[in-house]
Amino acid sequence: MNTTAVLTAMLPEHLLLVGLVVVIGLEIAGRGRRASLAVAFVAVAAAAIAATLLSLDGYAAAPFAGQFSVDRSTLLVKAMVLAFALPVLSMARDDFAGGEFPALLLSSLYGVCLLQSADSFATVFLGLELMSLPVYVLVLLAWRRPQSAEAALKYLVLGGTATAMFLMGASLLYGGTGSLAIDAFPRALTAGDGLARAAVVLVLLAFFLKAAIVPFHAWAPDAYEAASVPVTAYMATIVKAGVLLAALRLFGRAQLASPMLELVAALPLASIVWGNLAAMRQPSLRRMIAYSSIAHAGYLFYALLGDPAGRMQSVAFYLLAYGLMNLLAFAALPAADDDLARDRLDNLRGLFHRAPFAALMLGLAMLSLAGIPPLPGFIAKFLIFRNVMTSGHTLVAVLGLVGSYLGIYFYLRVIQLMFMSPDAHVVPPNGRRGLALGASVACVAAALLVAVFPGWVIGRL
Amino acid sequence: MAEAAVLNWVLFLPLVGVAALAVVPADNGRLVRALSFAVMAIQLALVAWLYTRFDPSVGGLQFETRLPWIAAWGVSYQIGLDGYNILLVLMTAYLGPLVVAGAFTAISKDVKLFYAMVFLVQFAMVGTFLAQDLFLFYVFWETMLIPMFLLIGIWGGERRIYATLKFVLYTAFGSILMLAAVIYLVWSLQKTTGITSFAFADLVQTHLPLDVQTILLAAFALSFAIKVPMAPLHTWLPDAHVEAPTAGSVILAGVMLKMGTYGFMKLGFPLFPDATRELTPVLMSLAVLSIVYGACLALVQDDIKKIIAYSSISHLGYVMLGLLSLDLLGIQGAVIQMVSHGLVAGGLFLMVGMIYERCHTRELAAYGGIAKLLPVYSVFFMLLTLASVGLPTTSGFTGEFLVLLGAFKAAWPLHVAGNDLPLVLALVAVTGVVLGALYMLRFALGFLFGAVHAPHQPLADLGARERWILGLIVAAVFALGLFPYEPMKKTELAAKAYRELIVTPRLTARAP
Amino acid sequence: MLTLIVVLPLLGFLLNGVLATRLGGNVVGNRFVTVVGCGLPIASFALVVASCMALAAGGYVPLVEVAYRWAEIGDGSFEIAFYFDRLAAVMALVVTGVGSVIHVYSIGYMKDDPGYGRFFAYLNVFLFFMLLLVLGRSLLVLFVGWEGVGLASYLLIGFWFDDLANARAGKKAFITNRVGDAGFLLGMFLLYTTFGTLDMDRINAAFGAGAAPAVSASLVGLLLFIGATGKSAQIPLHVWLPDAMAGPTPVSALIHAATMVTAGVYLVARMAGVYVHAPEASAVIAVVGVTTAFFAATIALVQTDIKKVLAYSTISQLGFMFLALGVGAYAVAIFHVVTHAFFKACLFLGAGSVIHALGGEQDVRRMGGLAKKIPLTFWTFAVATAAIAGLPPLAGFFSKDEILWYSFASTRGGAPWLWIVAAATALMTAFYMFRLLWLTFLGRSRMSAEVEHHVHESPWSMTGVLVVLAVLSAVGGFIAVPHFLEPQLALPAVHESLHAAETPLVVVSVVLALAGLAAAAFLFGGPSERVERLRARFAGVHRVLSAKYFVDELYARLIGRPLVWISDRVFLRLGDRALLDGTLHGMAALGRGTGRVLARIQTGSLHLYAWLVLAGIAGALIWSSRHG
Amino acid sequence: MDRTQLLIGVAVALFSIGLVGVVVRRNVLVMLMCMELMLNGVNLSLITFAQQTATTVGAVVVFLVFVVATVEIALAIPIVLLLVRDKHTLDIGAYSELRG
Repeated sequence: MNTTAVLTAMLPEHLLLVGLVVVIGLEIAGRGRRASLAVAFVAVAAAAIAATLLSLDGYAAAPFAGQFSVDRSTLLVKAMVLAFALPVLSMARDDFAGGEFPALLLSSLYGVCLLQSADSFATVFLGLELMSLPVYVLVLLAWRRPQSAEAALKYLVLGGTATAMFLMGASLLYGGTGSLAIDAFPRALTAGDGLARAAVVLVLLAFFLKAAIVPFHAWAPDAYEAASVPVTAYMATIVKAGVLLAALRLFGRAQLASPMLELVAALPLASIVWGNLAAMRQPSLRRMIAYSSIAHAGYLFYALLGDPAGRMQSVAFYLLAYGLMNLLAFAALPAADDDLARDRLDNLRGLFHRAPFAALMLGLAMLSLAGIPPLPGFIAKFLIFRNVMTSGHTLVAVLGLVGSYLGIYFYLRVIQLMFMSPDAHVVPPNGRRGLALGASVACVAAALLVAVFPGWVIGRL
Repeated sequence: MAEAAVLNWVLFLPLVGVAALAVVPADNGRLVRALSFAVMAIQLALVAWLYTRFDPSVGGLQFETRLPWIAAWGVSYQIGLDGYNILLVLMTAYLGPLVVAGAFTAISKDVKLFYAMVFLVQFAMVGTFLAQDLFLFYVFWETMLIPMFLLIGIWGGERRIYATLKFVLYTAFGSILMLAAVIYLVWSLQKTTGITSFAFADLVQTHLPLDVQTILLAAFALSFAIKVPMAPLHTWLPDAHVEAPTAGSVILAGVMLKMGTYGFMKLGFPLFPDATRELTPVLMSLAVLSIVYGACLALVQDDIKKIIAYSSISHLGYVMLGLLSLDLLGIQGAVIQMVSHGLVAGGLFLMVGMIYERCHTRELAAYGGIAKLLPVYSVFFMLLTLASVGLPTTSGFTGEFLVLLGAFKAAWPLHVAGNDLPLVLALVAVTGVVLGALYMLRFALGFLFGAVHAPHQPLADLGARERWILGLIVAAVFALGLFPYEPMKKTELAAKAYRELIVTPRLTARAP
Repeated sequence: MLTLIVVLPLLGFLLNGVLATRLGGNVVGNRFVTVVGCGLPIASFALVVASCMALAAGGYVPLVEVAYRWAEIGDGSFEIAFYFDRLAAVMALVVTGVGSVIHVYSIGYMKDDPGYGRFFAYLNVFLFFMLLLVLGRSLLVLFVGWEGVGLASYLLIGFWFDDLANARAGKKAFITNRVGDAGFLLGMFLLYTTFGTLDMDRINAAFGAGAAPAVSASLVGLLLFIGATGKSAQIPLHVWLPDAMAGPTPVSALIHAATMVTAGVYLVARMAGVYVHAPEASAVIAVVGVTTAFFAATIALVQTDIKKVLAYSTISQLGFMFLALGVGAYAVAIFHVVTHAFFKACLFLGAGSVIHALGGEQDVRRMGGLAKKIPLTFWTFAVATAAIAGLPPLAGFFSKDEILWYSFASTRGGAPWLWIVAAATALMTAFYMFRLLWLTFLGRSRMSAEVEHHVHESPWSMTGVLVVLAVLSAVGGFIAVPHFLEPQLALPAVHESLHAAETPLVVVSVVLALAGLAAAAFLFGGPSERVERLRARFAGVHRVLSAKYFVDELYARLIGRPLVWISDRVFLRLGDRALLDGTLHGMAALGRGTGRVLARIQTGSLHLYAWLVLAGIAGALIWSSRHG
Repeated sequence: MDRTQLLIGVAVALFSIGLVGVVVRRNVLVMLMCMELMLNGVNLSLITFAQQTATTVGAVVVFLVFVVATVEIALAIPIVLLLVRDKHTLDIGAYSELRG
């Protein structure tokens, strides 16, 4: 292995690491505060840019053969998730003063990036844990909420279970093949013997649990609700993206066949319906988003049914659209003097008259999440269902579409509250929201680009 | 070429309007209104110019623009004028300024947002008519929902939330299934011919087995029939109409309902001709059912807006009947009937809005002897009522007469050949002529005549602005009633093409 | 020129309709209205005369004038064209001639009405549509006029719309006509489907060509006749005409006596080419006609409203006309149209003059002895009465007598029993008309002193018109209309065997007329208890007659109420609200309910969550081990 | 039955016991122990397979697992402490304020 390869191939990760070290250093030096956030921002931005440039350069290398490799597309998705982290950081300024948040975020991001390049179950495992462990703490960090500890515990226990399941599956595969390389997985998918199949199921379910697919979703609503806004945003977008992309990497180019096929069709479908229905009457915005994210996880896993060639594209595009819109929603969410009030949907009543811009942004986000044209959400859904149908699963696709119809109502309900309901008379605290606003503007701009030139974007993915 | 560029301007002008509104100060209502009106007027001017440039002797698209949009799936931004859409686009543009002007006094809350939404609807509707690519069509088709959702939900009446949710969820359900059908259709085109394209021109080449055609047609038809609306999928309409602000009702009745019939004519039937021929008895029966059902319901309404709402169901039944008759007279009549209903129902809703602004009630019982109180208003009202009844010299007559004549002309040979259903349906449809007179005259009787009583007196008769609005509508109504020759020339080739597409079998034995 | 004939009244309508109403802000005064409103009809009358001369000069070759092309679809083309032949000439003369004088009459009659401008606008637009109807070459144009006159009558019946009853009468007229029009439409459709044209001359020719037309003439004939029954108030669609008397009296004279209601007769005569080949249809027409004539006459016997009597007599006379049509004597029917236009217009205007004089009183029971007070009105009225009763040598005598004759002897469905019924009707006609005359003008006055005090003869503009019409009713019979029309509408052949009966029948009909006169004189000239006794004797009959055979009530029971009931109960409440919306709300509730249940499953206990996970894993493992 | 199968059987048993334990036990600490138990089952199987397939990667991963297990506990304990301070009980049934 040569050093230059290691340096260039892992440049984004390195930059994150540097940022992490600096932040910790600042903390030790006792002058953390705003600076650490800025440092993190710069580090992530740099990493994102680095990833983008490398990807455009068509760079590909395997510095640690069999463990870690990068190529155009992995770098691109890294760039995407890193870019997602920027709005999260900018909206975090209002919630977190200290350096813990940036530090944890950077390390978690490191895990996400690692996942995208993992070639062996060992690396995947590392990535998963590096990604998840900091998040448990991040959930806990919303110390304004007494329940955050409860949420963190639930998340941790179930997450731990997922890890164990994943490892068990991996070890069984290891037993079958004598190697931990992930390409054992697609082969095992098609293999007939019971052990391999059990292994595959365990790994698959582990990912389902991390991505909150019914019936492994139960942790998500609690965790999302208890966490503070930036953390929820982080979980809903980046963590989800990390898990999904990793799963995709794991499946490789394997075509699903029975019995895996039914699992991957039925459980996501269940979570589409479940999520959309359960979201209908939620009083808490973050909880609603949690259920919606359960449904969206369903759409995303649907992509696995599509033919292998188009999978990566559709999932990546979906994550892009979905991530942008979630971030937009959270960034545009108006400030309130306490976290609970900010989370109540009722406090959005008549928002359009208090803060027209925020209302419009939230509205856009909701519509896109509902998949209403011409917003990116629609094109993303279209892409996925098109792939599912064109690979022969017509009925499944139709059912999924009908399930997605169930979701329209609760997104519209948010708009209804903001535009059609009498004012809730919430006095907005005069906290400076410049950064968050900037973030939302960036998100909406990006979203519009995606909506107007979807062809171009898809071509790049 | 210049016309194509102008056509793109026509499409995107409303968006320009939205952008312009965004920078105008919200408190300056006069400026906002003036701006909105100007934009709509310009759009109308452009469309009118294109209308004069439109060459009736050329079949197919004119002033076409085609740019790749999502090249990977063969989706392209393709718009153009043809015989199918030219009259509808013209009507949409014609109603635009009137709608805006009609709302000058009615809307005082969130004026900017209101006109922005009107622009968005206009954009989506014109786009739906102009789109020549199925994906583009679907995008516009769906985009329409949201501004309408807000128009009804923000500026509507007491039960506006219920009405608007009903409207959106009802329509969206149809759209979802249509989306599935769209995907499947394009996929099977790809499989059978290897072409990956959403262009109508390509899609009408697909050869599908009958059962597949039937299922896909059902999916399309559901979504279109909800928009039309055909009984029994109509219950969203009365609520939406009643709760919507005047502008909303006008847009709904005037243009949006035509989306459904236009969809049938441009897509639903031509894409699946064999299934269409198979299902004609069913669809025709539903069309006639709508005619009678809507008329009967209009007969027993106490809310003046509901009367017009239900009458719309009846009138669009004629359009469907004409389209399904597959007789040139019927098809042409259907097109005229679409435009006519747009003008007449639109006008009537505007008039209801005007009286509502003065009296703040829509209870028919609350009015009487309006002809004494508001003579000028009553003249216009009477004229529009007569047009709605389909009295000769009005556009309503042109449409209904040709539709019924076409339906009968198509049904008679079948009757001679031993198939009586079409003839029976045609006969039942003719009774709609009587029912139509019945409910509209009942309305006029209770509303205009008898002893004078109205909630607020004294009432000011129509002002100059209102006279202009109604005058323009009435003028168009009579123009279409007395001189339909020229407009029908523009649509003739399209009507023929439509007929050809459906009567020529396009079956395939092998399932894709 | 033909176009101009039609357009002039339209012009009058537009001018008066815009300038002389609130629409244009009443910018012009009554003088302008009068000049325009009467001048233009007179002008178009002049043009009609000129056209007749042109027609004669051209050797009676029909004049055709294409105004413009309305539409062209595929190979079918619809032109707005006018057609002027002998028949059209006669009708046009009557319409514009009688129309003009009635316009003049209206000047005095409507003098003080606030809606003066509006009234003349309506009259003009009526004339426009009527001329369209008469001059139209194709059924389409005729239909436009057909519907148009219906509209005009609707507006004029409801002219004084403050009283809801008037407006309601107008609505009733319009709807009833619409029912007929539906049949008319179907007839048109059938003709167009068969011949690809709606030009009536072409269609007649096509049937005349005899080459076994692709469609049953009788079917077409019946469908068109349905339209005619509506417009010409024949059973079963006669119910609207009596109510239509709610309109101003000149309107009753012009529209509901002289011109519009004869449109049905005109239509059938126009399409004679079809009916010649439609014996069944003709038979139906004859029967309907004679039946209507009879029943209307019976009702007229007991009416007490002066205008109602005239209304029922109009229905009855129209019945005569259809009887003539039914037995193939089209020219005779038109002849009766003409004479009827004269004396019925005269009667109505006379009645108007009476009502005018009595300040709105219409009930003959509160009249009497007016002869001395308004002599001119009385004499004209008397002449017209004699004319309608069929006393020779007045107009009515000639036309009615020919009808009776052909109903008896025509080889095209003439029959003795038709003659008997018709003759009985003629008797009743004479009776109820003279009864009316007596009750109104003779005998002793039954007016309240206050009314009596104000009685005055009408102005010249009205009485002059009465005189003109009276003269026409007197001498109109000598205008040989049937002879004039014969080249176009040949009279039917008569059974040779019956020729001998012609003179006796004439005598009989004259006797009948005189008998009617005598009976009326006996009953109403003498002491009133005679009438009382009679009424007491036939109390039941009297009730049925004065209730017009309960036809209105019957229709309400059979059609009106069921329709509303079904619409309201079945369609609205059951269909829309219960079934359709019910289903929707049900589904919505289901969704919300499920959502609530799912939310409740989320108990917050980590236990349950873990259970779910375990269940998931177990399920998945079992599934995967079972299958594949 | 040979040694590998026996050991794997034990490993799977450990894992399953752990999983069931997480599900059935109400005491938080026991729950956490059960999680460790699952991981230990994993470790055992990894070692066994490493031995059987004569490869080292398995053994390497075991160390990673140890680390992660430790970290999880290190995170879990303070959380539990917070909860106990708030609720004065170790019964997870008590920690169910977030619901719906």
